[in-house]
Amino acid sequence: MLLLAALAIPALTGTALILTGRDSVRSSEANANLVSLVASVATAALVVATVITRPKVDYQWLPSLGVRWQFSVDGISAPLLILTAALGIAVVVHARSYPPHGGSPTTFYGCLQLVEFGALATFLSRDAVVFFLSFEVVLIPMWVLISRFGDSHDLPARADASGRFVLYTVLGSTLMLVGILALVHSAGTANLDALAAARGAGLDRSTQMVIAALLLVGLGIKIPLWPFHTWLPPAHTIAPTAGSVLLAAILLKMGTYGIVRLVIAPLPIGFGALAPVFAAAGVIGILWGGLACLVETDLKRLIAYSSVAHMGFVVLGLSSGTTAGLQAALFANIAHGVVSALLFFLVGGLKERWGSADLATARAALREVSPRLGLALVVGFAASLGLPGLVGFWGEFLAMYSAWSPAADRPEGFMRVLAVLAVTGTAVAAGYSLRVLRLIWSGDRTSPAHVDAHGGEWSVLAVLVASVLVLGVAPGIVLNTTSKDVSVITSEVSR
Amino acid sequence: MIHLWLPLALVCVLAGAGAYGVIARRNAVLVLIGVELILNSANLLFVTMGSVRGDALRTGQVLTLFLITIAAAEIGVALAVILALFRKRGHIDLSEPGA
Amino acid sequence: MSQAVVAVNAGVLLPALAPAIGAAVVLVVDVAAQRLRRTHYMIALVSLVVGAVGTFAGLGMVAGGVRQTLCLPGGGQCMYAADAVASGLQLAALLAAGVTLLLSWPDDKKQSSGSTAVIVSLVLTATAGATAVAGARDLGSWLVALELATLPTVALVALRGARSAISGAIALLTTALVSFGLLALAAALWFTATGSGFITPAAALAVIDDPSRRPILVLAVALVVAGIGFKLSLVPFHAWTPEAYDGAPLPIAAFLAGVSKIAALGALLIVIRAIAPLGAPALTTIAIVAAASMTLGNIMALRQNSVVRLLAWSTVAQAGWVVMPLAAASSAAVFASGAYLLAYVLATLLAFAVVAALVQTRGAARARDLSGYHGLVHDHPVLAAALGLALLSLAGLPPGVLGLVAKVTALRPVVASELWLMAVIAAVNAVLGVAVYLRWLRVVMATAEPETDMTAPVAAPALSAHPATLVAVGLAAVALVVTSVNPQLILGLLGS
Amino acid sequence: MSELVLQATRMVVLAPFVASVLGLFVARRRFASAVIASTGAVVTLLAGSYLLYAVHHDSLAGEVSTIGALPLGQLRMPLHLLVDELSAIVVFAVGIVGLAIQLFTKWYLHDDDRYGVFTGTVSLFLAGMLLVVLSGDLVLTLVGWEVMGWCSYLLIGHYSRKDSASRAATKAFLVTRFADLAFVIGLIILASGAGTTNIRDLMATWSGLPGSTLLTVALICLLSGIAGKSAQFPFHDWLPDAMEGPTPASALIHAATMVAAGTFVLARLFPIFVLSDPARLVLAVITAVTMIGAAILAFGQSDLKRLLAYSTISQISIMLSALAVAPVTVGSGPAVLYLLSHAMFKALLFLAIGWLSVLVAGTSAVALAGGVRHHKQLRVPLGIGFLALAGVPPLAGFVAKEYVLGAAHDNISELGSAAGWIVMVAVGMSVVLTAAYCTRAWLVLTHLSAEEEVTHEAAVKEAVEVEDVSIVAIFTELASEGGIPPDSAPASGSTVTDVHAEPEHGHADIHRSARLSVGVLAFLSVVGGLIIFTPLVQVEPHITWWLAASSFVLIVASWAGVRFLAPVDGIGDAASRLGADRMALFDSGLGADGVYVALASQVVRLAEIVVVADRQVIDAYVRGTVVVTRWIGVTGERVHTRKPSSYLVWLLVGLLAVGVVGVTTW
Repeated sequence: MLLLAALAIPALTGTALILTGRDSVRSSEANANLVSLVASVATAALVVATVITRPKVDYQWLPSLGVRWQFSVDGISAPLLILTAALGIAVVVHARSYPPHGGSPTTFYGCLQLVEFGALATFLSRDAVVFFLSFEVVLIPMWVLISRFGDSHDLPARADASGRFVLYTVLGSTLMLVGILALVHSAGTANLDALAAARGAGLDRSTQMVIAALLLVGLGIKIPLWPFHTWLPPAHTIAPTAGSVLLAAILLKMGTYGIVRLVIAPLPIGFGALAPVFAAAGVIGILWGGLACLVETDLKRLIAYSSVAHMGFVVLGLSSGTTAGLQAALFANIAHGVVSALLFFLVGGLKERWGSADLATARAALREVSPRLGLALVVGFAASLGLPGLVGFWGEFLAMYSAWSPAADRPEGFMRVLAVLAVTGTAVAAGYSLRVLRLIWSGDRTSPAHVDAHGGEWSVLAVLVASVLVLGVAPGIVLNTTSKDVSVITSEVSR
Repeated sequence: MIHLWLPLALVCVLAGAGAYGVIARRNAVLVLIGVELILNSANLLFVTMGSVRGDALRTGQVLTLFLITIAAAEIGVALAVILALFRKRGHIDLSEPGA
Repeated sequence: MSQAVVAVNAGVLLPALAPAIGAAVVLVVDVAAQRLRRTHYMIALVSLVVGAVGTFAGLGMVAGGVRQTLCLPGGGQCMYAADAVASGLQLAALLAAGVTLLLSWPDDKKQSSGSTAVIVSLVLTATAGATAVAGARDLGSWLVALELATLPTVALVALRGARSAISGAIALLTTALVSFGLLALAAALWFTATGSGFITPAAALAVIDDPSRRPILVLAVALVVAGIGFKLSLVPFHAWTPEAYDGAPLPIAAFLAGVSKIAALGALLIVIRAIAPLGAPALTTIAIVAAASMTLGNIMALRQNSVVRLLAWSTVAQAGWVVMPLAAASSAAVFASGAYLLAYVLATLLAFAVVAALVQTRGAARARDLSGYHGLVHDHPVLAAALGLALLSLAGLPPGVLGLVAKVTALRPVVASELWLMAVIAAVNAVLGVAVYLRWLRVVMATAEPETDMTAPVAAPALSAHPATLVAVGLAAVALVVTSVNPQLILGLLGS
Repeated sequence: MSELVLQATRMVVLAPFVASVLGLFVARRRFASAVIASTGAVVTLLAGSYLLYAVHHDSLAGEVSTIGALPLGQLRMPLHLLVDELSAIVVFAVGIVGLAIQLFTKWYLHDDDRYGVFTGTVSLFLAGMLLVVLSGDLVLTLVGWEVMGWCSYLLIGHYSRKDSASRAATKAFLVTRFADLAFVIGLIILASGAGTTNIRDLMATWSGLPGSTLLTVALICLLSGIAGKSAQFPFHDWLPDAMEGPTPASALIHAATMVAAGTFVLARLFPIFVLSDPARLVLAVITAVTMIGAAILAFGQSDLKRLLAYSTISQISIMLSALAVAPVTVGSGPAVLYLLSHAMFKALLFLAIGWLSVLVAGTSAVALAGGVRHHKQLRVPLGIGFLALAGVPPLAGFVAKEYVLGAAHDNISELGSAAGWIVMVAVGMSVVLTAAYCTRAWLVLTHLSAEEEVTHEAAVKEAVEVEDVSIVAIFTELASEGGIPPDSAPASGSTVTDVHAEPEHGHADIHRSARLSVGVLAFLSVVGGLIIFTPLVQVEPHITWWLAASSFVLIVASWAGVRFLAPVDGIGDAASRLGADRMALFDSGLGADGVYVALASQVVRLAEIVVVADRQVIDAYVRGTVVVTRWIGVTGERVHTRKPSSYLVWLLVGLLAVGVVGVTTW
């Protein structure tokens, strides 16, 4: 009941907001913000309660297709749920400082709510088809956010970015649907737990490989996996701050989460066969994204490319097939969620101040004119380069470790080469992080001056900075939550 | 008692001629006639087969009557439309692109 | 040999009989009293409702359940048998016809063209054909019903008399004639091959053990695919579609997009069911046709600037989705195909209804052109919402959950029989489809002037559409919303 | 282990960490942040001294849990701290240096608007270093290792308004990070080989298979990272540039902490390091090259702070070389001993030079020329520092260096490996060179030009009392060690500093606390050598007398030589004999920076290629779909002539196709 409420509130609020978006904008701005703030807080509370009580929901929905409303929480989804709920609040609070422009605010907040709903439903659902439906829910709201509320300097670019996002993602999700249907048909059940328990029993290697390939490509587009990543930078560049945050911090995670649920658990053999290729793509992504960041001149694009790099580590960890690797991937998921949220909130605010996110033009040094933003920037990029003691470190280090000593059925030599390359990627990360800091953080320019973060913006940034530190110092918070279910998936005796 | 191949051959000829008429002719009425040829080949096939297989329902013969009736109805509608076309355009050439 | 006396169960035939009788009544009434116009529509609606009620008994029957009549004595075969899918199609056809009538409801302000009775009766007749064909099990009634569903539409298109209407009618007519010829040949070949006048698995099975007759049967099936392909407007039998849609009055276009497709699929499903035992290979042709239709339809729709033509091409694409599952010969395939068709019809009717409402509000010129929809969300938010829902449902994206579930349903059999290539083509076309409908939706959502709309939203212009049209919009919209929340309402109709 | 020891161990790391976090909140308020930072340092020192006591008195040693083990399946990661004699003594030393630097910074940066941030960062830096020292787990080592690296980035770039500073900071971090790549791989190899990251367990595992190639690879990888952090060739060039940072930062980074961390980690892993002769040979070569090269470069520096930087590089390589040669019997003792003594006298030198540079506003040889004559209270600290650095008996530097030589000697006599000879020769040469640049620096500091001699005569009387006052001040205040510094001291030194002592740029007079810290370090530099007679380090006190004698001879010889070379005119800089252009070359570190830049530019070129490929290749197929679609659409429109007749043709053609396909595929 808690669980259904946690889903219903954002869904209904979002729909209501969108449908009632007709009164005068000025008044509806504040109201809409208030309403969605209340809704997000309530949702977050319910999600927390759900994570604690771990209820199970199971309703008949489409008997003709054998689709059921099956929702529940386990260790793997719990952290993602918390992250989603927390960021759901954060984007609304942040939007108090930067009201949306480009359309009616009620639509804006409604779309935010719907995205949150879709993400929550994705992480909660235990039925493969329902998982797919929830996966699709986020598309249109996000498309509206980008195409209506995005950067209005270059309308063709905006149309291109939003179209790219939605079309590319639809391709991925439809391929995923084909894979899901094949999986469900050949395994005879749509229940994710049952699928995981079966561990691909009764599916011969070739079938597993075909299904796994479909699912990996489909979900890989969402992650985004190299070379399917070219939709991400434009989308991030154009999207409004809230959109970028949700996109990077939550939507990308749905891809990796889906791989854990739909590929690794149910198709161990097929995934094992494809893992080297998958891991290689991930590592190429690490280097590719990192190198692109070294010369990218648009700050938002830069962070988008860094997302490609960071998700590469997640992919690497997933491919290793060991408990350590899976733990690493799940942790890196959360880590990237927090860090990219921090950075996009930050950069979104900067873009509002600067008028553009171009690094080539000379700006006032953040350390001089806005110490708070400067602090957040330093912490954010320190975490982004995987500095130990911050949240970024554990996932990436463990991913590299697990790639070095992968599961028995992986080609060890090849994986070790990948591990070394991934390590190299961390140096590239350091390179672009320091590049950005040197460009906009240090220096003696104090003009054009701009106000420092305060109010909603600062509170959001502060909380995120704090969580970057806390999770970095005490990674056990996440790892202990996930460990039990992970070791079930890998069926590995832990020492 | 004629041999079976003769009517079947005729069926083929009719159908072929009809198809040719449909493709080659530009005049609406001639196309119509081509369609009629096809229908008649179908009729002939029905009758032939009906006579070969003597089933209780006389399916072949009955269906022939069905087809003739439907064809008549078709012709009615078709001619009406073709007439309308002639009124609008002054010709009934199907190779002219429509408005 | 026994005297063949068939037992007639009017209750079972009601879905087909009611509209037919309604048509007759309308004509009689028209003869009796000239000036009446709304009465015809009333009568028509009543007859449609009666027919719809008649289908209820057949809805949602478990697999194998069938209501049949016109059976030969001695437990012989029946010429009319309606299972769950057939009943579902019939219901859909009747309701779609009802929506069509609502859309073409006479406007008292305008002087009547006097053809009201004709229109109504023709619509009813075509509907009767559509419902009848879904249950026809023998060649005779199958051919007759199919033609009954086709010929009136030619007349309906032509009736407006405008130049474009005539061109559309001609395009429709010629294709219809030829494809009917083909169907007649197909029937003859079927009879030749099976020696039976019934389109049943039993008849088809008789052929299996006789290799000499097999090719004939295959040829028959091929001819059927071609002949039905015309009515479903599958590539390459589709070319008439944009012409006819564009030329016909909007309600008739909606009728063509709805009832005609239902009739065609009903006819096709009968043959598919019959030859299903012969296995999948015969259906490779369907896969090819389906792939071609999806791809060409979507790509061409992407380039249209007239919304009606866009909808016409989208019909072509959707038809591909409708027949795609049939490429996998299974009962699930028949179910899936029917389910997809219903979802498509509902969404398309809603789209047409909205367009019609806008035609009455803003005039045809503006409402039929894509650019005329710029900023609709500000002028008529409700209509925009309805249109958006319809388009998203066609695109298969939430909140149009119905369309999404339909896509899932349609892909299931394909994947189950491991037609990977078909599945991938379908995936690509899902993307193309999204591109098509979002192109329209973006125009709808576009803000007139990005800056000014923030400050003071312009007062929405009055919606001067005919109430009946609005009723149609409302009905379709509500139906779509409800079935999106719980698609089982639609899937359930077709049994499980 | 007793609960108290456990808490003390955690406290050592926790105190500075907490101090840095709290310091962040009060960064705006000087006094509060000073109090917090100093408190943190004091607590650390107290806890550290207690550890030292506990370890030796009750001979306690063992592991301390921290944040709990991480659940990682086959990989065990207990994240324990490890307390033993080695870590205890180094903790103590770091504690002393840290406290001294905190106190000194309070005065040194007293007019800097970012003092709070700086001192907070210093605390964090100390936390990182102490974590490395106490770590019983490779991952914790890595954490502290990288945290230090990041803090050094922030400290070097403290004057972020100066582009040169931020460039130096970036350079420092990137070079070390690059070197750390191999370090990380090495750690991963070691951990994965043993299935655990606990240092004692994995050392036990690896000891089981000596001479394994994988072990050698891992150790050489570790060496790369150590060379980076310890600024060994070829990663050495970041260190001189790091002088852009405030002097306390330099003292911190170069004295006890970051650069020595490598030595410590290697000492910690010594039991498995000795198992791989190739790795030891590599280390010997690296250190030999660095030792001599850096010493030569040091001699030619026109900036005395950079001179100290190069001397640090050279000294660190001496410590490391001890590890390269020490036989198992000798162990890591000599290296640790050298680490401790170097920590003391190098911190002393930096603080003293920093002090002087404040008074004369500059660190270049020209600016500092004669500084010691003008500011007599610095004569003793600087003198002690340079003597210890040169390794003049009986100061700490001398003892430590003798032990290194002894280790090399034992290596030759026991193992007779090439490493032994290399190190022996290299250290021998470095003795000469070190003495040379120390002498040069001292001569410059004490040189007075002719006209200055006159004014100097006037102050000569005061000079006497100045001297002992400073000494007295130092030794009396030893009693009140660790007292919270007064906010603004009515500097007693002001009365004694002579006319020239008035700060050129209105900097406040030295605080008592700062003076105190300098004094403590000076004291330890003098008596530090005696540590060998305590059980604090595992070295049995023996000195190879002929080595000691010969090195002393060498020192004297090189002192005399430089003394002879030094010109009387100018600033009495012996290095000026090298010629201006050659000195410029030395200042540029023989163009090592150019090499780094060239490498970096290669990476950037690669990045540009990637971006082009991203736009033109990867994205091409995305745009390609659009093109194809449009093309098909256009063709489609061309095909759809609205002729009914053509429709019929299509119909029949389609029928033909369908029929053919149907019949064939049946």
